Order: sequence, then C-alpha cells, then structure tokens
Amino acid sequence: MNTTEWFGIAAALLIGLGLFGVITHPMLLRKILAFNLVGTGVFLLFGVIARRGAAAGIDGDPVPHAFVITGIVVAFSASALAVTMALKLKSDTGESTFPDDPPADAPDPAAPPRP
Amino acid sequence: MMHTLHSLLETASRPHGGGDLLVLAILLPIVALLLIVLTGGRFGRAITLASLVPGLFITGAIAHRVWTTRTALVERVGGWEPPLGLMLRADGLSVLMLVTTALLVAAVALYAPRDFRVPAGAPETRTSLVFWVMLLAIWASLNSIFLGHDLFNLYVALELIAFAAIPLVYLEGKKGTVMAGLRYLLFALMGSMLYLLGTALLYSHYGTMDLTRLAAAVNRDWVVALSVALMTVGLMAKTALFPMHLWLPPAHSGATPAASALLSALVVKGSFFLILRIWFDLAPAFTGTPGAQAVGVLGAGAVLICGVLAVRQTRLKLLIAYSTAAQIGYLFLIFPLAKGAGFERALSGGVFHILSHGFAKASMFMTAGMIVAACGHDRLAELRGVMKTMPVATIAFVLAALSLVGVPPTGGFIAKGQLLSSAVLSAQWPWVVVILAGGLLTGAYMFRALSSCISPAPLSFQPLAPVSRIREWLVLALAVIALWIGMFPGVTTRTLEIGRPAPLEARP
Amino acid sequence: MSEAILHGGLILLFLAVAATSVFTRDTFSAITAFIVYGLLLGLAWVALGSIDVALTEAALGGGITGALLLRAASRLRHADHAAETRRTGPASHGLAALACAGLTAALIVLVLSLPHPAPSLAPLAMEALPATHVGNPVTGVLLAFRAWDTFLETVVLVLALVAIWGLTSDAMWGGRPGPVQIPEPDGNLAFLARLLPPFGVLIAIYLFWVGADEPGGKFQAGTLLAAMWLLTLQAGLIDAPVLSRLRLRLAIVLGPLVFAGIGLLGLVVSSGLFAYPPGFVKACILLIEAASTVSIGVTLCLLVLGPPERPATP
Amino acid sequence: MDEVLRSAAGLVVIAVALGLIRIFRGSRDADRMMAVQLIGTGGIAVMLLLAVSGAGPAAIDVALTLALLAAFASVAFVKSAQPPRPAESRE
Repeated sequence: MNTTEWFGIAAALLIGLGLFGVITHPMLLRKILAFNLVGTGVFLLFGVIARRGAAAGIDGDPVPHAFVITGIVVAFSASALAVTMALKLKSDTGESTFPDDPPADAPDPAAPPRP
Repeated sequence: MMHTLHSLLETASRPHGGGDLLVLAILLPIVALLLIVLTGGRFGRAITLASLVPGLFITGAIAHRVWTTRTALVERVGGWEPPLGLMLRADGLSVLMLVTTALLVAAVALYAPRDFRVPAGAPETRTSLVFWVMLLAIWASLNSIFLGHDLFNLYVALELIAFAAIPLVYLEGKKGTVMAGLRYLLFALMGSMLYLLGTALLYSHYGTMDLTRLAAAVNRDWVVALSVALMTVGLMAKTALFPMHLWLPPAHSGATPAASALLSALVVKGSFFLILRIWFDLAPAFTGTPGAQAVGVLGAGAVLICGVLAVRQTRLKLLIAYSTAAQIGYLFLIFPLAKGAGFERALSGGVFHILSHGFAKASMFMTAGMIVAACGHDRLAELRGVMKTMPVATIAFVLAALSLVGVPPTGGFIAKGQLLSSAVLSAQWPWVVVILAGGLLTGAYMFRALSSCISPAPLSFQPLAPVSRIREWLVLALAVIALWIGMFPGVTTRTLEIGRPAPLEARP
Repeated sequence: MSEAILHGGLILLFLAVAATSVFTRDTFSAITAFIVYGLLLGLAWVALGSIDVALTEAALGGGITGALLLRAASRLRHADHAAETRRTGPASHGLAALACAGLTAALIVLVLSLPHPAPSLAPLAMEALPATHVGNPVTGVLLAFRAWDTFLETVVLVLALVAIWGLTSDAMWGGRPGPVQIPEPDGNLAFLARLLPPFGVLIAIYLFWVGADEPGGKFQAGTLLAAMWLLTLQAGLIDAPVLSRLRLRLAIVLGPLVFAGIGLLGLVVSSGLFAYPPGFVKACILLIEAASTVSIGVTLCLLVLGPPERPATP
Repeated sequence: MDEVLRSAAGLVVIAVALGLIRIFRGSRDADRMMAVQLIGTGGIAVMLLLAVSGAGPAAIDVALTLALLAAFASVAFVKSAQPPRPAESRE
C-alpha cells in the first residue's frame, strides 16, 4: 500500500463522516457544511483514481481532474443557494432547523403571500 | 434565433448524420434563457414563445429521423470519440420523452403568461424573470437527461434540473414554500453526490463514463452492485420515492399551477429516467434480483401509503401532489417485475405510465390552478359548482382521472395492464395484489376529488375571475393526449423498440 | 519515508479538522474548521499531483466558500443555542452511524482492491492533445474533449444566481445586495483592499493566461477576481451593483453566450457543433476562457452577496 | 536533497497541527482567526518546499493563491464578527 491509497481511505472516512453530519445535525448551516465534506470526499476519491492512472508522462489521468473541477464549482453553487435559502427561512420564520416532524399541511393558496 | 433556424434547416436537410440536432435540442433553450437573463423578464414570454417554434421543430426532426431510420441517432459532441469525448444518443425511449417534454413545456408556456405579467413601465418582475428562465432551463436539462449517454454528463444534467426546479417551488412566495424548497434542495444535493460516488466507482474499474462501453464491460460483481445501489438510492431521493417523499407534497402543492404541473409531470421523471437507463441499459443483469425486489418494496410502500394519505387530504392540490408520490411508486415496481419473460413488458408498462401520468397530471394541476383562481381556495368540501363555471376543464379533469385510475381505453389502462401481465409472466403474485390495491386507492381519491367538483352549485356561487377559455382547451388537450396514448398503444411500443439493446435472454 | 511523514501528517490533520467541523458545538468554530479544511485540501491535491485541482480547491473551497459561510453564520448566530439543544434521538443517531460506517467500510475495501494496472484515459488524452494546441491536458479535457460538460456547468452558475435572486422580497426587487458598508478611509481594511486587488487581478490574469499550457484556467482566475471584488466591497470602497443593470447582466451571460456562439459556429465552419475550426482551435479556447473568466468572477461574487436587500438609492 | 525538503515539509505540517490543537481549545473568535492565518502561512511554506522538491514550479502558484485567499478569509472573518450595523439589522 502506498500513500495514494491512504488518501483513498481518508476519502472514504470523509464521505461517512459527512453523511453522518447531514443526517444527524439539526442545524441547516451544519448540514450544508457536512454536505460539502461528502462532496470533497467524493472528489478526493476521483483524485486517487486519477493518481493511480498516471501514465503517458503525466502525473495523473486528466479526465477525473476535469470532473473534480466541474464538481467543485457545482458544489459551490449549490452551497450558495442552500445558504441563501437558509437565511431567507431564518428571516421569514425565525427557523434555522427543520421542524422535527414533517409538515402536516402545505401552504393554503388562500393565505396571504409573505411580505 | 434566425441563425439557429438557418443552420437547423441546413442540418435537417443533410443526407447523413443529423446528430447536431441532439446538441441543438439542448442548446436552443439554453441560449433563449441566457437572452432572457440579459434582456430582462419583460421579454421572457416573447423569447420563450419564439423558441418554442424551433424547439418543437427540432424535436419533431429528431423523432422523424429516429422513426424513419429505426436506428438510434448518435452525436459525438465536438467530434471527439468516447471514451475521451462524450456522446449524445437518441433511441426510441429518448424520443418518447423528448416529445412528451416538448409538448408539456409548450402547454405550460401557453398556460402561464396570465400569472407572470410585467406591469407597464417596469423592466421586469422577480417572478417573470425567474419563471421563464427556469421553464427553459427545465426543458434544456430534461433534454440533456434524455439524450445523455455519459454518466458524468448526466450528473451535470441532474444538477441543472435541481437548480431549475427548486426556484419554481418558492417562486410564488407563499409561507412554507422556502422550507419545502430547502428540503428538496438537500435531498437533491445528497442524491446527486451519491450518484456521483457511484460513477466514481465505475470509472475506477472501467476507465470510462460512456454507457455503451460500460454496458459491454460491467461484470455482475459487488463493485458494480455497490455503484448501482449508490446511484439508485441517490436518484430515488431526487425522484421522491417513499420514504424520501417528504419534500414532494408541500413543494408541489405550494408552487404556482404551471410550476406544479412541470414538477409533477416532468421533473421527477427526469431522475427516474436515469434509474431506468442504469437498470435496463447499463446493468440489466440486476433486474429481478433481491436488490430489485427491495426497490419494489419501497415502490409498493409508496403506492399504498401515499395512496392512503392522498385519500385523507382535504385540499385539492395536496391530494394531487400525494397522488404523484403514490403514482411514482408504480414506476419502481418494474425493477422486480423485469424478470425473465416479464422483462420487456415491465419496461413498456413503466414507459406507458411515465407518459400517461405526465399528461394527466399536468392537466390536473393546471385545472386545479384554474379552480383556485376561480374560487380563491382549493378546499375540497367547498368546491361545489365548479363544473358549471368551467365545463371543459371539468371534462378534462374527469378524463385525466380515468387515465390515472387505469380505466380503458386510457394510457393508464395500458400501463397498469402491462405491469400486471409482466407480474403474471414472471409469476410474482404479491406484486399483482399491490397493483390492484393501488388502482382501488387511486379510484377512491379521484372519486373524492371529482364528487365535490361535479355536485350542484349553491345558488350564490360566483367565480372571482373570469375563466380563461384558452386554459380550458389546453387542459383538455393534455387529457386527450393521455387518452390517445391508450387508444393507439402501437405508436409508443413501436417507438420504444428502436435502439434497445438485445433482450436479456438473447444475450450470452 | 519523507513522503509517508508528509502525506500521513497531512491526512491526519485534515481528517481531524473535518471531524471538528462536524462535531464541535459552536457553529463559528465549525465554519473556521471548514475554512482551514478547504485550505488543507489544497495541499492534499498538490500531494496527489494535481495543481489544477489544488488551485480550484484552495480558491473556492477555502476562500470564497469561507466568505459565504461566515456571512451566513454571523446572521444565524443568535439562533444557535436553541438549535443546538434540539437533536434527534440517540436511536436514529445509532442507525445513521451504522449506515455511514457501513458505507465507509465498503469504500475502504474498494479503495484497497482497485485494479492493477489502473484504467486511465491519460494516454488517449496525451495522444489527442496536440490537435487542441493547448499544453495543459486538463484544459484540453475541459475545453475540447468534454467542452459540452463545461458549457453546461457555466449554465449551472447562471441558474444558481437566478435562483438566488428568486429569493428577493418583492419590495427589494431592482435593489442592491448585501448590507451597506461604511468605509473607514484610513482603516487597515481599506488599506488592504487597496493593496491586494492589483496583485489579485494580476495573478488572476496570469492564471488565465498560463491555463492553456500550465495548471490554471478560468475557474481559478475567476475565483480570484471574485475574491478581490468582494474584498473591495467589504471595505466599502465601492458599492454593490444594481442587479438589473444591462452591463452587469451582460457580464453574467457573456461566458456561456460566447461559448454557445463558438459552438454554433462549428456547425458552419467546422465539422459540427462544438467542433472548433481547424487552425483556430487555440484562439477559440482562449476566447472562451477569457469571456468565462469575467462571467465566473462576476457570478461567484454575486452568489456570495445574495439577493437584493436594500433599495438601489438610499 | 528532495528527501530532506519533503521531511521539512512534513515537520511544518506537524507544527501546524500542534498549533491548531492549541487554537481550537481556545474559545475566542480571534483565536480561530489565528487558525486560518496559521494554515495560510504554514500552507505556503509546505507548498514552496514541495515546489522545489519535485511537485514542480506550478506549486508556487498554489502558494500565491493561498497567500491571497488566507488574507481574504481573515477580512471576511473580521467583517462577520463585527456586530451588525443599523442598516444591516433590518433584514
């Protein structure tokens, strides 16, 4: 086992850790942080795959590297949207977590729109 | 626009190829939405309607070419051969989905303008900008899903769908919709991460993301099983399969009617379509296995539990939304059913269900929107007399309901008939019970919705706003298409055959 | 041996920081840990041999994401204590822990049983690279072999921005995002905001330019531009833009529009959509990269700023 | 020589780790900001050592980016730690 595989194991741990955080942490912002850990774990796994595919005189397979760059940008956009929605939720309702029970009722169309 | 149209005509007239059409089907709505962002929401409606014409033309040209040549149309984007480059591919299944999407997007675009007017003098409003941009984005991203033939390209398309669909949930700004949207977003994000993890596992062993190459190479081993499981779970979260359906009813029923129609009829089918690709094209050896049975159990849970929840709803839009969560369950029954002799029947039953549910559900949500506009609410107990004010729409609602319940000769009847016969062919009797029980539940909640609309009006009833005749005929047209699918099932089955991999039993 | 110390130390360090960001009680600590984690990942990617990804991860993961999360945390702060006490029951925790541990174990087994030799597209990419006239294989993948993915991704950024604008309250539509920043002309911040951006912009242009042949490119350059813009905004030296301005809208869609335009051009002057005309491949790629750098910079900055919160004119 | 430089980089990582432990046990926000700065400088050191010991001169670009962004993160930190001004509290 060389050190590249160590990064693979670290990636597996990050994915598990992040997933646990997403499921169990009640606070929305913390869920978003944990989601990012899962994302970076998956990206690191791609990095390990790329590193192992080093050939033809370059340090790694460039295709997974391109996947990761695309993935990082997409994950950032998603985090930005999620954070903004969490802030909106906070300013509308004062909530920064999901209610423990699922919503019993959806918005009534007769209800006035929010300000 | 003119330039696009010109090169389009040129492409269509080329004797060979025509693969450029596949790129154009995605590129055209994207260019249109970029132009709306540039010029502002005031031009949203005009640009969308202008892009519908070439868009429908492109879809028609792809369908025509695939239908007449009876082979799949492929395009290597930029001329780069897979596995280095990526490929788009339209088989019969893609064509059915492309046509359905184009028709539904056109219907929504014609239905919606009333709700997104820009007052004179203003350059745009929040809703006008966001709605038209996201409508086109949903069109582009769904087309990417249906045409994508590369697992990573499909990941980007999945993310596009999420970014396009979530704003539609909170667009109207009602209380509770941000919460619903955020739930949806978190499920969608985790779902696409699990999907991406699954693709990473496949890439680590096979060094490609191309579906054809992977399908030829994958073994039936634990790595492939794990990656199929990860991708399926991720996509199930995005499709809102029970027990991950929590975000769907509040999200769909809180949105504007046009948006609800898009979300229920199309968006959830996008991620389901990918599950279909994975199970039937990438790794067909896994259908009918214990893993597939587990997926089917979740589907059965959705059919039964969400069906009961739908019966208990007191508001029309929520009832329709819970019905979506229940009807999605049927789609997941096809994975255990696709076993041995039932393989092809299960697939075609699933496809009939996607198509007829799409048209029927879009029609229903739009009708519900008209009812809310006329009555100011959608409380079932107080909807008496609606039929008198909108007779055409009521007929549409009845037709759509018949299709959902599965009464002959609607599309829903063919769908459930195919599912039943594949259950019989593969001798899996418990699923027969689930399908029949689900049909009874659908009948129960649809009767509940209809009985209040049809019952005679109190004398004092007056609609709040005049009912739009265009909208009435639009919802009727959609319901009639759901009916038509069932009356001429040969068109669908003959299209579905095109470009399918060889049947499982014919393989070594 | 030296590699083992370096990589082992790095891995233990970023795992510890990641665990801190999940398990610490205080949200501010968690976010700081996450920023540190992002910067450390930059190092990890250098260790894994990808400078391109290292640059992206350090810039986006550590820098801009940090700014985004800190903005959020400062507004959500007083809600923390109520939220901290509301945790789901230990039974569901146990179940979640079990499922996550199972997945981690399966992934570890997978990592240890990866095939030898590893499948790789590197030889194919290096073989095809001369046709693109760029020297950096990652740029070749992003802008030639899989340009279609990259195009769709630039559209994702635009959609995310419109989605965020969709959260504006209707009264503030047409206004400016972010709070008013009151400048302190002689303060340290204003000094930093005058000092850093010229360097930042210079480095951004450098990263864009070398991106064709060396690690770098539009995402890394665009991220730096966004960071520099945010810095001057935070120092109050300039005000946030009005979102309905045509110039701003043009800057947002310029990248994807130029990309789409060159893609369409391929239909007329080359073999098909998104095929670059022979002889002008590198010129096309540089043009797309230049336009995208501007759009990515502007869009990332606006994503962090969020929806309008105050009228255009006070 | 490369061996020595990489070992040195490893030692810097360990030193940074020890620093971080100390910082995260502190409870004030300023302590945590120090963590970002520490990683900024430590990271630059590691990166420069790596650049001359095999990772190639492009690693210097990463060092440059880290230097800029660590400074940027500190500014974001300072701004967010300030109490909201009247104009801000309207949200």
